[in-house]
Amino acid sequence: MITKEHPMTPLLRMDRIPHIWCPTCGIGTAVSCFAAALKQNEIPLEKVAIVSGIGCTGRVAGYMKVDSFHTTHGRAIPFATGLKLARPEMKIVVFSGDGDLFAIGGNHFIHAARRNMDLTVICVNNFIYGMTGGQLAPTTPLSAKSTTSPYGNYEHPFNLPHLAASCGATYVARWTALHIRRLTNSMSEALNKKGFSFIEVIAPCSTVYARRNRLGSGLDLMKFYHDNCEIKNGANPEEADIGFQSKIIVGKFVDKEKPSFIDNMHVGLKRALGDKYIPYGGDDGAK
Amino acid sequence: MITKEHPMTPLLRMDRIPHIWCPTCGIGTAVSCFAAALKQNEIPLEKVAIVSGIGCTGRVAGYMKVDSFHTTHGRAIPFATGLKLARPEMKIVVFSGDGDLFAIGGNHFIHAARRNMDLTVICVNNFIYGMTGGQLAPTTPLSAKSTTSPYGNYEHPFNLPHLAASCGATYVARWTALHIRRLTNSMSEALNKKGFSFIEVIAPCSTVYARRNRLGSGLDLMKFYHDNCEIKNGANPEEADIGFQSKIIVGKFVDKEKPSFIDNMHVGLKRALGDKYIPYGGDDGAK
Amino acid sequence: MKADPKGVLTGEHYLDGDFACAEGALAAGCRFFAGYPITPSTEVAERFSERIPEVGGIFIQMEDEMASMNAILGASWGGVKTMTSTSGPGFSLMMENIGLGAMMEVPCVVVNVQRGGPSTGLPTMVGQADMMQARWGSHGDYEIIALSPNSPQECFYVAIEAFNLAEKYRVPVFIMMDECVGHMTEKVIIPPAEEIELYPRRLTNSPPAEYLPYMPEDDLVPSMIIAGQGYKIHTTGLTHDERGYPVMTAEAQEKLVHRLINKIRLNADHIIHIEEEDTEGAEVVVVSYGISSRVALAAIDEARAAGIRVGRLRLITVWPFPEKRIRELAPKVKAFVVPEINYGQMVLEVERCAAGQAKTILVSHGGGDVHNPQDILEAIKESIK
Amino acid sequence: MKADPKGVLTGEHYLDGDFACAEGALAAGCRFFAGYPITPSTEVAERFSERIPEVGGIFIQMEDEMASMNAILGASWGGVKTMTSTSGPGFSLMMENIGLGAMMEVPCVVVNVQRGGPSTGLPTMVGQADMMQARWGSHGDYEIIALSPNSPQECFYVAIEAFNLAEKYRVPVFIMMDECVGHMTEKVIIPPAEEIELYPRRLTNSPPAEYLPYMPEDDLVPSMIIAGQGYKIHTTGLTHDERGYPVMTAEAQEKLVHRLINKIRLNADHIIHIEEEDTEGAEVVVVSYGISSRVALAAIDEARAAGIRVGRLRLITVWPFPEKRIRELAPKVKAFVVPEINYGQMVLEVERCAAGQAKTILVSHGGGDVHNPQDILEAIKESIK
Amino acid sequence: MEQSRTEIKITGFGGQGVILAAYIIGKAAALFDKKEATLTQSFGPEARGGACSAQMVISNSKVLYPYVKRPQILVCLSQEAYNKFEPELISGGLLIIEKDLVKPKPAENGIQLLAIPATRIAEELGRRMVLNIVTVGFFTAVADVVGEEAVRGAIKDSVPKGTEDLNLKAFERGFQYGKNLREHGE
Amino acid sequence: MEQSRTEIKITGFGGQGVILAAYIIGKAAALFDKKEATLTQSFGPEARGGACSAQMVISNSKVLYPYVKRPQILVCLSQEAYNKFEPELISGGLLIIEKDLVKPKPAENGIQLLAIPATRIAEELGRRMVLNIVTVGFFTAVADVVGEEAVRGAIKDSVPKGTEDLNLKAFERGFQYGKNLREHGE
Amino acid sequence: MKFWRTPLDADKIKVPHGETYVIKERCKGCGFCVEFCPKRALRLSDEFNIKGYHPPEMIGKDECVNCGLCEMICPEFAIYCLEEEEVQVEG
Amino acid sequence: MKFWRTPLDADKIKVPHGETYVIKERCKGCGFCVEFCPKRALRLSDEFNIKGYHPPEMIGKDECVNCGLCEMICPEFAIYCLEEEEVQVEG
Ligand SMILES: Cc1ncc(C[n+]2csc(CCOP(=O)(O)OP(=O)(O)O)c2C)c(N)n1
Ligand SMILES: Cc1ncc(C[n+]2csc(CCOP(=O)(O)OP(=O)(O)O)c2C)c(N)n1
Ligand code: SF4
Ligand code: SF4
Ligand code: SF4
Ligand code: SF4
Ligand code: SF4
Ligand code: SF4
Ligand SMILES: [Mg+2]
Ligand SMILES: [Mg+2]
Repeated sequence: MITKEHPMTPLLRMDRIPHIWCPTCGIGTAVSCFAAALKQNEIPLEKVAIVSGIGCTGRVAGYMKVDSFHTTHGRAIPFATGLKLARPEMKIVVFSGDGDLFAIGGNHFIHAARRNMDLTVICVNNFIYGMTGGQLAPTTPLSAKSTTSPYGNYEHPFNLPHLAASCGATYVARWTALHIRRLTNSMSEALNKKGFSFIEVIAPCSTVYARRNRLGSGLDLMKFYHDNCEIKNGANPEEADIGFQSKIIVGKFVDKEKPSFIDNMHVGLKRALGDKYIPYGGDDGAK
Repeated sequence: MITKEHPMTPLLRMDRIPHIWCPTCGIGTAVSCFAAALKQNEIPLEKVAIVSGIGCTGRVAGYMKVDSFHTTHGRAIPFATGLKLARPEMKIVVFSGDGDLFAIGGNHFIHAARRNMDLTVICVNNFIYGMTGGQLAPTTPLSAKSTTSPYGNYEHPFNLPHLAASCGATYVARWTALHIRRLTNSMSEALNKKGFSFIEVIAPCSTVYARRNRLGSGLDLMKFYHDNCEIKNGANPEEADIGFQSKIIVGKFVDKEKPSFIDNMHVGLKRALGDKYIPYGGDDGAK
Repeated sequence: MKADPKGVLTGEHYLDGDFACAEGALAAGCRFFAGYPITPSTEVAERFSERIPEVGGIFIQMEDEMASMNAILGASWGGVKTMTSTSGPGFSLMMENIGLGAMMEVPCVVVNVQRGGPSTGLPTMVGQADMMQARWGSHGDYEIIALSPNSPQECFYVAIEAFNLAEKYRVPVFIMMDECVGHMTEKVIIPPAEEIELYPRRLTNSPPAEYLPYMPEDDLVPSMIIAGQGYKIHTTGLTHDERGYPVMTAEAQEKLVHRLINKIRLNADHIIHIEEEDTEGAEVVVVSYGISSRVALAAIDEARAAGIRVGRLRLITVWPFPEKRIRELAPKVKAFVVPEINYGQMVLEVERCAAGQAKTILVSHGGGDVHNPQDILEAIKESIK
Repeated sequence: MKADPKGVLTGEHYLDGDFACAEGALAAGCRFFAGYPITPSTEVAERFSERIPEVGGIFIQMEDEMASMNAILGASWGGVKTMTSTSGPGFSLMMENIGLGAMMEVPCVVVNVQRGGPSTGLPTMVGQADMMQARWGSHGDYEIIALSPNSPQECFYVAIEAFNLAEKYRVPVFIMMDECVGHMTEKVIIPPAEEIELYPRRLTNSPPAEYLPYMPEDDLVPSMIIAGQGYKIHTTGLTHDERGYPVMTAEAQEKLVHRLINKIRLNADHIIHIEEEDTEGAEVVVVSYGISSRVALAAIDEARAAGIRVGRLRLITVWPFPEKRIRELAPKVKAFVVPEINYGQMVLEVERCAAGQAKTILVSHGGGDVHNPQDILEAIKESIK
Repeated sequence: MEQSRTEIKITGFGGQGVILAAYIIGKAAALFDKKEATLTQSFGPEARGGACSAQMVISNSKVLYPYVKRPQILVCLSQEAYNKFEPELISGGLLIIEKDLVKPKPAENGIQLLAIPATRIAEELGRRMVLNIVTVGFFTAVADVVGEEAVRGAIKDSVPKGTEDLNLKAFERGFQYGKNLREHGE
Repeated sequence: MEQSRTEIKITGFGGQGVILAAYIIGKAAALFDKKEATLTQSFGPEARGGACSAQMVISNSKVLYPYVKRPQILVCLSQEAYNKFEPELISGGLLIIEKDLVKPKPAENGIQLLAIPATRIAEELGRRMVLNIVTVGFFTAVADVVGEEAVRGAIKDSVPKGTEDLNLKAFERGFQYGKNLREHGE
Repeated sequence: MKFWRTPLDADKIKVPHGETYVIKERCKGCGFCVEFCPKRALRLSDEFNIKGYHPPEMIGKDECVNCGLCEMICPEFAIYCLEEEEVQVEG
Repeated sequence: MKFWRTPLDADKIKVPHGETYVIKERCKGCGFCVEFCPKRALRLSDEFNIKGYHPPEMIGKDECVNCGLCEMICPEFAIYCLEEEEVQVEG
């Protein structure tokens, strides 16, 4: 049946597929939705960049056929910030894992959100550190097991949408890897939003999270999402806490207007300096 | 008139007074209130420790006559976390500046709050980096000047109580250096609270913040607080944003019960391991 | 003082180096571990998290490596023996606060299981290229102690040695493992607790009123207290006097920092632990550490079989560097051969101490694998030409 | 190519070293600065924040030093010349991502204005104890370039040189200032733009389909692209092949990392910039850098007056170390005298390269002040005994 | 110098329990047979879905060089692993394959090829997961490097509590299969 | 070798504008008088409320050693600064003090003591803040190290836009005070 | 809540018809496509691919409505669908 | 909102009487105590301390109600008050 090309061929580095992700891992699905969102928007691919940190999800940068930067653990957001400020005409998307963005990278997340930095951040939350073999993440639900919480987690996890919203993010949504259309739509909306947009994608980690917690395969987790997600667009993200195998509230929680960092910068400097203000050209090419 | 001893003599390292803070700086007042709260509670001073980071406020550790640790910039909270876990019978208080706790130290703050780590964190928010001479802080209000925002700040600042609450802090209050009694009470309450408590103390930085923004002296800022603070206990911290010389909402915003890190740890391990669980004794003395 | 049997898993085990290192720490009385996962050191943390609730201690996974390092400093002041473990990227992030540990003189142990670098490099494969970083990675002048085991069994013992040195000299001690040793499983014999000698914390005998936290004893190391005992000390990363109070002068700096350096340099003979074999009368001495020291053995055997008088000097202590010994040997040998899984690090020290009196030959490997013993053999042969 | 006059403040100024360094960067075409304040480097950032909106560039104060370092890497990929500035504690925090810069081969400049250390140390006072850290502070093997100016005027020029080297070798370049030079105000003459020669970014000529991001040119440095131009590159801190794709093998490691090292080592003669005076025929050569090189001059003058033949070798490039030149001089002189504001760092390199053929004498100062020239003079006198 | 060094490589794909199999053999040799046994594993993020391998050196004296570049005994539990590692086997070596999962090319260089349907046997036991222990049994019977009792002891010591019986049963099935094969040929 | 090196220290407490005073003198010497002038400052967190000082070396050739340990000219604008720095002054040196804020001990070692009520004069001008510029004027008149015009130029270049006139006026008042003192004595 | 079974965005007027293509060697047999195809148009085949997984196959030609779900949900980029023709249905 | 002028916790029944003590050399003349004393019992004196600041002094002996505000608000730990005797007042 392998007759035609996969329609995502222009968006993916097919020379690197098969990717490294395990069978029934959900990261690939999130990538697939993202590719669909790019297509939907007809964004010129040379004007998109992906920045990832380290982790299973961090490998996303390696598979998208756009300028793609696989940075260090936790540092995708500041790297992306520099890139965005240098190339403001580009859409800069940070695609990384929950540990990367919210454990070691938590500070950069809250500051980028606070600044309303012109970035889209997509977090694949699998409730665990996949890449390093299943340690406790700041998203691991209470009582869930990991290799560093072998007797069950006793740390309260973050509620990521709530955190993002409290720092001022102007677009905040959560979906699971099952909500492919809604997720794709959210990704589209985020890509078209000025300022800081954040999407949490809850996705199965079959190999380390599901296995250690005896939850079956990634498919079982997808079925679980199917039965246990409640869509509540516009809900107060405060209500969106996640327990171990409990109901998951998904939806678009925040979508508001607020001047972005770049807008604010130009307006502020223009106001203060008038004609003396020379906005960054971006076309110097380090010449 | 210097007849008797200052009543705070047992609480302060009087051999180091005069302290380094500038005339009309508000940090000393916050210290004074904290000393009063300790007295009020009759907490044995050998069971209290102060941990500070680097900054003008960071120097607080150097003036309190308790075990006191002047760590590195931004790292007071994890240092305090280690100390608390090793000495659970002590009250560990982190006392530091807005830049220290929320710029470089932001990640530790959100994680300690998330874990509901048994710490009291007191932040003197002077809207600026005092120690290094007045650079932009993540709390600097929009349009305020600093040496690194010479044309006016164009970054949205944090709303600290909102951030703390969204991460799960169980006690959150904001006062100014003028609200000495309420501040002292909040400090008392925080000291007696299990889990993570957070108090923001808005205080004048005369030398760099007030001067550069032509706001007069610290006394003028105290008068400004007097005229422009609104006490709203129980308010949703979301509403507590701060603009440049605009109204400041103060009050106790959060005071709730939730198992603390240490409680959760013991309960969780006991549940899993039964009699095999040997809780940390804390009296090993590295022997 | 003897080890507390609670932490000692006496018996024969089949363990990898990471696990053995964690067992060594538990045997040494370590009761607090704060860390952040990173390949290939994660197993140290995992072992600890699994074992500690039954031993009476604390494990906490922190949000990052800065936090881990600070948590062990804080906990150490709380009177408990502490450890963290990491690998290159995390080791880099710890550097600032390793300096704080050096400045505040906090006993603690940091395990670095080296992988291929720089940057993310080869996360699951072997490297030995953080050796100079261990000595120089934090800003400012200071001295630390670093040890390098070459088998799981030695990981166990070196962990104990590390804690003893940390307590004795009040300094962060590094266990510079490499991925090969860390992920290598071999027989590990854990002795009974009463056979494990520990150096207890140097707690002061002075009452609070007389105690000066940074007044050194004869060996230049000050005695310590435990927070909460009423000493009400102050300690800071700023330059400070004997009271621990900040003093911003060149004189205070010279007094403090020179002491911090001298407490290691002047005690180097007591600290340094090397293994020597046939160095007397050798024409060439192979200087090596970690997994390279095992791989080198194969080459040395062959060289000896070929009639070359090869000596062997193995660095178990890598820092402080056994400068004196190299200087003694240099005039007596033709060459030092130094195999390292890097592009030349400890070899620089060998070369410096050889001071032109013996050739110094690096056998370099970029990482991701250990040396082919043949390459070391070639270098030995070459060196005596 | 010539400097863009927009950034060049041609004329005579009275500036401190930090300000002069910022002006040098602007003259060199730096149009992006991300930083985090820290004494004594903050003035570099402050100057930039004030000047840049009228020059057409971006200033951003980041939340910490990890962020600053990454922001300049990201921005550099965006095609702009970038810089950050910091001091010891921040430099330590940048180390991990300096390694990323080395691995991804990102042109960028990092200013470290050295203060007294370790740890928080003496924040407002001079030190020179981060010199070895500059070379070895990040995990894994790599090479960088580091320069050390000794006056505000030279801060200006060294900043330009740093950018040129960063672009030419695609490597992070460090400006290792010290607090004394950074906070010292002197006359600084800024030449007209057309007198400032700049090395442009090595942009590829290949079309996207043919371009391999990590295929080196003859000098071992690959050409670069600007994000957004349709090259759709991938770059990573993992060990990678010419396409920039991760390859987890010892072979890929050897190929990549050895090249990263050799692009500096094999081009060292082109990179190294030293100042020599009267080294030919000297009986003793003073090797120094930064403020110590000025303080030493006073001592050298006096020693010469006393009839000693003193040569002077000043390191403007401190890394790569001018190994060859020291080796050449060693057999001809009795001694090298090395004054440093630390307990012995660059002197180790001098000693190594002297290889026992000349004495090497450290004149150490712990920091918080510069040397008393008398101490250097004594050492010079002692050295020829 | 190392005496009687035996180099073994056990390979397959992630999830087959290759590492545990090697661990048990090593433990048997080290703790029960009182030999030296050094186990290393090459794994990596790139190997998540792909081939993985464990390397084992068993010797009567201290093992110096820890890796196995040219195994004397190679176990391949997947085709991909076979394709990748078969060329490393020394001439005259022993090659053990999973009968249903690996299609070998004709054996050359005096290589002895033995096959076991470990997955099938494990499935018969009701737990596909124990295919690695079946293989260990087979290995024990045919390879002559670890003692039968030693391996039983190591299994009891190494598998999760409550699964000892199942695993020992798996071992016996593999062991018998190997013994039969040895005695009677295929 | 340095020629005709003059070492100056200007001291006071934070907020008196000591550094700016020294900066103006240095700039005058460096840019207008075309000498070499090296300014360093010792400041620190410990000094927030306390004494602060600026060190200035003026020379006809390149300044090598940048600090001033034994000034030839010492300016003290506060008692604390006087107490701390006076002992550093070389014998035969020039000591300038703020008349109302510093109570000097009797001058010894041939030290020449000159006093100016800089704060009072500045207050008369309506801006206490310009006491530093008054002092600069006085210094220029009595110390003979920088040219009068050079300093005027440096002031115009260095003070905030819009305050040039006030500052120049402050300079003149200080300068006249110094000239009178020099010509007529106290 | 079985929202994929009755696609919310199914148009009332016409249902397109599609055909799926499987790149067999890529498939890791996760079963997402099979489980969540709103038309139950797929099943795992008996065939093994090189990695030992059973890639999916179509059950019948007419079931597929070219909704694209299998294409988007597949984490391996191993399946895609193309429009064949459109079919009118009642809402 | 002038809440310090009318102390919210002023008791209706009795008002204690206090006396303040100033450690003059410590005072940096910020004026907090003077400005916010609910009884306006303090003023800055004419006297200079060693640092050149005017430390506060009491205006009259009877004004102070020993409320402790000056003690707590003083950032220099330079002023404190002690109870003298208690005075009955109307609520
Ligand atoms: C500084 C540093 N610390 C730790 C690591 C090790 N590490 C790599 S990925 C990772 C966690 C990944 O978790 P997450 O971001 O949730 O990604 P996932 O693999 O789950 O997609 C860790 C701890 C590292 N690479 N660098
Ligand atoms: C790693 C590191 N980066 C930067 C600094 C410099 N630094 C010291 S204090 C400070 C900011 C202090 O601001 P804040 O915490 O608000 O305290 P304040 O002085 O305002 O009380 C900074 C940036 C440092 N000491 N260490
Ligand atoms: S380990 Fe988990 S997150 Fe990582 S690829 Fe496998 S299933 Fe996905
Ligand atoms: S600089 Fe500001 S915060 Fe620091 S002591 Fe002075 S007034 Fe207080
Ligand atoms: S396109 Fe839709 S209907 Fe067709 S097979 Fe795929 S999921 Fe089923
Ligand atoms: S979703 Fe993809 S990988 Fe999963 S079974 Fe279907 S085709 Fe195979
Ligand atoms: S105690 Fe109260 S009433 Fe008395 S002087 Fe102080 S502030 Fe005023
Ligand atoms: S509050 Fe303290 S420092 Fe301020 S004026 Fe009163 S006594 Fe002086
Ligand atoms: Mg994850
Ligand atoms: Mg502040």
